[in-house]
Amino acid sequence: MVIKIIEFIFSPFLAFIIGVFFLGLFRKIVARIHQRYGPPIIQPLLDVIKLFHQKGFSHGALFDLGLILSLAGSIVVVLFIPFGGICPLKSSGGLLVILYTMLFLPLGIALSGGEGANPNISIGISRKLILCLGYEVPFLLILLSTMSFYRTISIVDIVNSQKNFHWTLFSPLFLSGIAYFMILPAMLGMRPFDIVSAPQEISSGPAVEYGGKYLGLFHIQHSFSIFIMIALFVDLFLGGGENIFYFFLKMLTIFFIMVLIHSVFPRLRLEQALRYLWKWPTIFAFLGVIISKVVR
Amino acid sequence: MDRKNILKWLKEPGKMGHKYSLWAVYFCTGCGIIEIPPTITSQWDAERFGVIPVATPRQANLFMITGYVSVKTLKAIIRTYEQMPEPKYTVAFGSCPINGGMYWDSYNTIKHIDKYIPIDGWIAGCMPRPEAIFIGVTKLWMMIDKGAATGYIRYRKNYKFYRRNQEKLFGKLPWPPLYPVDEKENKNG
Amino acid sequence: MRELELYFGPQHPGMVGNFSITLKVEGDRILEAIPNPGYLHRGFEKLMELRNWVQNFPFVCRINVIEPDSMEAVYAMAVEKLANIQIPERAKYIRTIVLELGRLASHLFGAWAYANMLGFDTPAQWAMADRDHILDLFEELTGGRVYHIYILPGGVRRDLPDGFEEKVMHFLHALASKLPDYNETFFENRIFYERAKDIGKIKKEEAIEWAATGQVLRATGIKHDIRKIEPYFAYDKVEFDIPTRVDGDAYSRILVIRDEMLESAKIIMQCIEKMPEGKVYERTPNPFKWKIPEGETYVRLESSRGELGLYLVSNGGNTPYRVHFKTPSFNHGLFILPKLLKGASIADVGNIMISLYVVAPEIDR
Amino acid sequence: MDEELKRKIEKIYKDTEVEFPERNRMVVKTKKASTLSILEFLKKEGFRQLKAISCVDWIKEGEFELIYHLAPLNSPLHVMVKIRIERKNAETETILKIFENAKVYEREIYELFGIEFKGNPDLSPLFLENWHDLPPFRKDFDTRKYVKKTFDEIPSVEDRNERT
Repeated sequence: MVIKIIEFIFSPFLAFIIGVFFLGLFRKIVARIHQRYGPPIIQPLLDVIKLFHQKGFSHGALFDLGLILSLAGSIVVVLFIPFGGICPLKSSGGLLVILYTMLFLPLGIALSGGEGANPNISIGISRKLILCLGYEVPFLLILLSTMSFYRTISIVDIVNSQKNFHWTLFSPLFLSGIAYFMILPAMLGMRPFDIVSAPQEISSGPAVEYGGKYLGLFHIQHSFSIFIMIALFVDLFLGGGENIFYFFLKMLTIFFIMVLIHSVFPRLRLEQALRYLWKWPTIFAFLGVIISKVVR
Repeated sequence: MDRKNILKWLKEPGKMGHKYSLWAVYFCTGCGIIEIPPTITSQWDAERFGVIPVATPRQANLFMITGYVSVKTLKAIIRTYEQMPEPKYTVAFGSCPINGGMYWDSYNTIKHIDKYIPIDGWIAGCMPRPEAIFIGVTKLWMMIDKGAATGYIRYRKNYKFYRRNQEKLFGKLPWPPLYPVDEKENKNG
Repeated sequence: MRELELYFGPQHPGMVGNFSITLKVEGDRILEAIPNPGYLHRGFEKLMELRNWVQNFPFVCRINVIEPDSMEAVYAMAVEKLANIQIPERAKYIRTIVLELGRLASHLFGAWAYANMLGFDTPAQWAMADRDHILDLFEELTGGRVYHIYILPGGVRRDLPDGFEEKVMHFLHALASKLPDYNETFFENRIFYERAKDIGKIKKEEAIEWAATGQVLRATGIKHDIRKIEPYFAYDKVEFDIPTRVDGDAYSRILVIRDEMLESAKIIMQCIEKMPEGKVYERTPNPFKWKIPEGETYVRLESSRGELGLYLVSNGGNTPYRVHFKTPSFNHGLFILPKLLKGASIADVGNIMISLYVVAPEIDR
Repeated sequence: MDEELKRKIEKIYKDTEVEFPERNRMVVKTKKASTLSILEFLKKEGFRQLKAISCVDWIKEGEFELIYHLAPLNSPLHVMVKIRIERKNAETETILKIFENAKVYEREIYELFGIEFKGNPDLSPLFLENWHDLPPFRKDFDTRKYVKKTFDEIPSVEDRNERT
């Protein structure tokens, strides 16, 4: 029983550490690609400390609640995702519950953004929801294909059935694995899909009115969402490692590839992004579903 | 550069946080803006000191007034300054914000910027070089350490006089005063 | 859909100089764009009437921050024409080199601004780093990184320091070796092509009718370059061709800029080889007592953003009587930009503006 | 090419003088009434781009001088059409019908010199922020006196509370 409680407290904290480490690593790698030194790895931590010592402006109760809702949603999703053997809420529901609680992230930001009076926010939120719509379609098909392939909705069973190296990525389901890999930049909000918080077009979209501690919470939520998206990919397709270290190693490689893609492409326009997301990834995911039905 | 000094971080995290993560508003107010891109890009790289440009005043705590200020820009500067969250620092570049500089006899440029908004740091040079900008940033660190970078506190205390100066130049300002100004004292002020 | 008023205002990340556009927006489409300049207006032409001829030189290069040499050169040409001073041959070559290096620096700054506006940091950082090498060259030649005050009436302030030519050649070879990976990452990038194709399209007749100049005109297929039509300094002694494209949209404008960079490098190399020996400065009378005979003149040169002209009137006094700069961004920014923005999407406002290379200090002077 | 152009203009328009002050520059001095027709004629002659409109304030003769700069696409010749307007309530016809991009230049000259361009739809202020004084580029507006009057009167903010 005591281990359970430790797991409950420990796993979100570990997710936060890994998420912030990834943000720091992200800025360091991008800086090195730009041929410059870049900030220390712990810079995002320093930013969050500074932001919590700054007096932000609040636009009413709903403005704060939306942000807290989005942060709570991301922490709850972390509890469901197994990483390296620890999965606090193992038995109560698997992929479907993750799917629902993952929707809290964009909706929370949309709820809190609605309060701010800046027109950039409303444009940013409409972009965020349209982009979510964009990548939800292939994402649902991918989850459908994995569930029907393994005949289970519990993510822990999927991880266990991928023991000693026959990962789903190498199994006949590799098409939906590639589809997931193609929509990962859109889910992480990295270029070429960082249409939502485009500083040059709509001056960082929904985060326009966040200052001080609100921006701090927004950064923490962003680091959690990075952790969730990559951890889900590693669990479903790369067999989610025996202990934390293997798991972290796989996440690092995926994240490194995402950063390389980020620093080589400019930003797409919204309709171009949708045209891309509903074209190849959706076709691959659909084929994945058919293959999972035929093969089993 | 006491960034790795854990003890100081634990004693006063707010001060250290503000020192090593100065976010500058991306607002090119004057001709000094030509030296900001080289400073934030790979040749000089201000990001290793934690200085990055951010899109909106809400997210920023450093405001760099780069070069001369024209009358129309001053209105935008005052609004941007007032939207920034509380511990905020301003640095003025070059000689034009100090006393009008080369455009001392121009009908459209502001001569002394510190009559309208408080300025913490001044960097000399008719367009200071990137090294001068870094020296300005490190001086700002020392001022934050000593607690001398109190522009925003001066603005809150003497808001009446700043507001009167602004209204003397622009006439009636379209936005409400940031801090309550008791009207009766302002009449004879 | 509700109509929204959006300020692409003076405070905007990625904006070159501060210049505000009020956009009437419906959904993602722009119904109407009203440019609102004046944030950098210092009344240059009024202040120049109060300063004598040589005092205006450190003044005139501060009009446009991105390419100050073209301002100095056009003012020097006008003063020399009015006072009919013939500058020595070597000074002509040095002025051409300084102008072309200034053009390279300005194009690299344009590449940074354009890539940064599209959220494309990697080539933006590389371009700005290369531009910094040019500024180091300028610093060695003239002592100043950006404002050089190097071109004076009667020639140039001082001769080239020894070893300067090798440094310039070294820089040009380094830039030429970097151009292939600029091509792969920036100019021929698939998504950049998607974002810049058919954006801000100008037809040939429209470009002529709207008095577009520089790469905006050349991108529509018209070979119009002041360096060829009315050669000045040493442009008639060097061979270079004028790159043009056909379909006049943002993508072809940036390709014209890329080819112009190669041409500028060619010009500099030829100038360095053909440069004669001799003095670089023609004595001019004492600035305080120098009275230029009465008269007026219009001189023009090809700056990196288009045709830059200066109408100078002197009434025989110690100070200019009237100075009027014809800057390219005035026409591109206030007249052509709103026409192109009508109907564009919000994401392309910065895209179109910087592809027209609109520079705010030039509009307000 | 320039000489026969000069003969053609002087044949059609009686009250104009055409000179060539220097190589590749042609000056056409004409009356205010015939500006539109001359510009129309020159546009047909191949001077298809209106480069700029300059304005010089000859305060001694009490006249403004408007200079229309025209240039063709492929020849170095540059034409300057000059007209004179008296200074008092200076106003002239707009040339929007011939050169659409004159709109912006006329708006700038209206704000800085105060010349009224009849027919120009949009003469709203361009550079200056609620300006109530004389148009600043006129010779009789003294910018140094204006600076003393507006900027130097504003007192600096003495930090009364703590004398640091």
